[in-house]
Amino acid sequence: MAAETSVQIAIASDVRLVDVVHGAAERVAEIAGFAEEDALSAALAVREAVINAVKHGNGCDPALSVDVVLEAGREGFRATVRDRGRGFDPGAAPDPTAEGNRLRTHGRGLLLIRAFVDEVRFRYAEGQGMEVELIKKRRAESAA
Amino acid sequence: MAAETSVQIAIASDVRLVDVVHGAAERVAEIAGFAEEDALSAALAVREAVINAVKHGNGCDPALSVDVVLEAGREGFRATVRDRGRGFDPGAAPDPTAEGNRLRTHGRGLLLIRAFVDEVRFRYAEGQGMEVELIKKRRAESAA
Amino acid sequence: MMKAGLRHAGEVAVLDLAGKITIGEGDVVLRDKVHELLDAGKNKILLNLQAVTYMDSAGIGELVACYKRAREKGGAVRLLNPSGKVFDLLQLTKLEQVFDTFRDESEALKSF
Amino acid sequence: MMKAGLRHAGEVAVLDLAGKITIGEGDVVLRDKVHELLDAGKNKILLNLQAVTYMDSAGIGELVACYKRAREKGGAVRLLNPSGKVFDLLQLTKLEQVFDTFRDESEALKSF
Ligand SMILES: Nc1ncnc2c1ncn2[C@@H]1O[C@H](COP(=O)(O)OP(=O)(O)O)[C@@H](O)[C@H]1O
Ligand SMILES: Nc1ncnc2c1ncn2[C@@H]1O[C@H](COP(=O)(O)OP(=O)(O)O)[C@@H](O)[C@H]1O
Repeated sequence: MAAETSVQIAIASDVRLVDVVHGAAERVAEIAGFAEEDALSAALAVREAVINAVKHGNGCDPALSVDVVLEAGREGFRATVRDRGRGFDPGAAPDPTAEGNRLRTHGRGLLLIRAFVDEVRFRYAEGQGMEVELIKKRRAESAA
Repeated sequence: MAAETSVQIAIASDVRLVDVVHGAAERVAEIAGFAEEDALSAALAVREAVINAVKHGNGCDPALSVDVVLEAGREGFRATVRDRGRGFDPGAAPDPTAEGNRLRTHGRGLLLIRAFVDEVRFRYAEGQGMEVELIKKRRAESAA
Repeated sequence: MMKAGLRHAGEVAVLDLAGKITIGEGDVVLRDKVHELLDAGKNKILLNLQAVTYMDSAGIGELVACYKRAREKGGAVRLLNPSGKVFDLLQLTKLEQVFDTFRDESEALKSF
Repeated sequence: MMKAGLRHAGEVAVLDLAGKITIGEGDVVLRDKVHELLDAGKNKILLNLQAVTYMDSAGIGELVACYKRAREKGGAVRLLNPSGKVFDLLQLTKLEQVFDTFRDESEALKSF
């Protein structure tokens, strides 16, 4: 995706800063041409990826940053969220919508990420951390 | 100022991205302990510095970034805004509140910056660009 | 920041929530308010979600935690008027099949 | 995004502005709306700022540009109910000494 405009954000691993990335993602998705509701969807997906990076990736260690790139392009919105952690297997997480799991108080982040954007890719770079890539495509007419 | 928490943002020189930095600055100022109105003041000062960096510093060239650091510390809020431009003499700008200047449609950014934070420093680093540093201090009681 | 206004309708405590139920803010407010109510013996709780704009996974998790806590005390947490993103999120997570959810306040109050 | 609603009170066009008047968005809306009015021969314009939360230097500059454009056409732009940050900004820039500003709409309408 050719970025028309982009923002890079590095936050300390502090949950109070999740809103900063959320707000930025919402704005960049708007610039990418998404209406309010879809821009919120994109921002919520980024938000969950950032929460995971802060908590699970960086263990809330304020000395470790979470690095985010947000891009608006003609085809849509793209985000990458990178932590400094040891990575994980996204396929191994239990399905929070399964009947026995619905009363769990955690485990819904990946579900939200997958629901609110069109493409999700997880990459782990040895010694560098986990990177999650999110893409939300613009459709000619329909709203996602 | 010892930063308790911090955010780094790099935006392409695109006025549509000014809101991203504004929103982030407002949030970081809140984390630094400022109430809504003062957090908005801090964000407006940062906003004006970013607009100047985008327009005057980088000439709206989307290939040039504006680099922002936002910090919340025990003493208050600190921001630096850096462009890739040739710098300028902040003392040379005419006073927009002088009677003959009040109907000008430009020239109020520096006034707003100085009004909304406690300390403003301009630094020019040869070959690197202009850096504006803004500090807003927390007061024990009074609201600024 | 999320706001939470409290009303009492007979035995039922109605919490009118406004804003977002998100990590470190709204979820904390929700937890504290429901804790207070349960500690005071008020275990029939109706959460009015009408003015809630969105939740994140932490907020949703806290909603479930409140549900379970009330049930342990022999009470119930029910939902009024989830809309927009909040409605979508309850569907997506299949929590609409867990929570009794109402569109009409008087009906909701009668259900307890 | 800034919203701008248009009402007519006799000869005076009242623009009810809501949101923020900022670079690349609110300032553009303001410019376009005032241009439209002036082009239609409506040069007595009251800007209701009650619901405007803030302006930046670009928004303030556009306010001044509108003032000058209306004056060139033999008309006037006046202000109703600037509050909070918007009031502070008009003071700070000394534009309160340029704009006729009113707290009461009927008084503002009579002034034209
Ligand atoms: N960035 C990450 N680094 C390490 N582990 C992660 C990361 N993101 C997710 N995980 C793992 O995947 C699990 C499921 O994540 P998620 O669906 O977001 O739910 P939750 O965060 O509430 O547990 C987490 O519990 C964690 O073990
Ligand atoms: N970052 C910058 N780089 C170069 N010149 C600048 C910068 N910031 C401000 N200036 C100069 O200072 C002048 C006054 O700035 P300001 O008060 O913000 O008003 P305005 O931007 O509306 O002209 C500008 O016109 C410009 O010449």
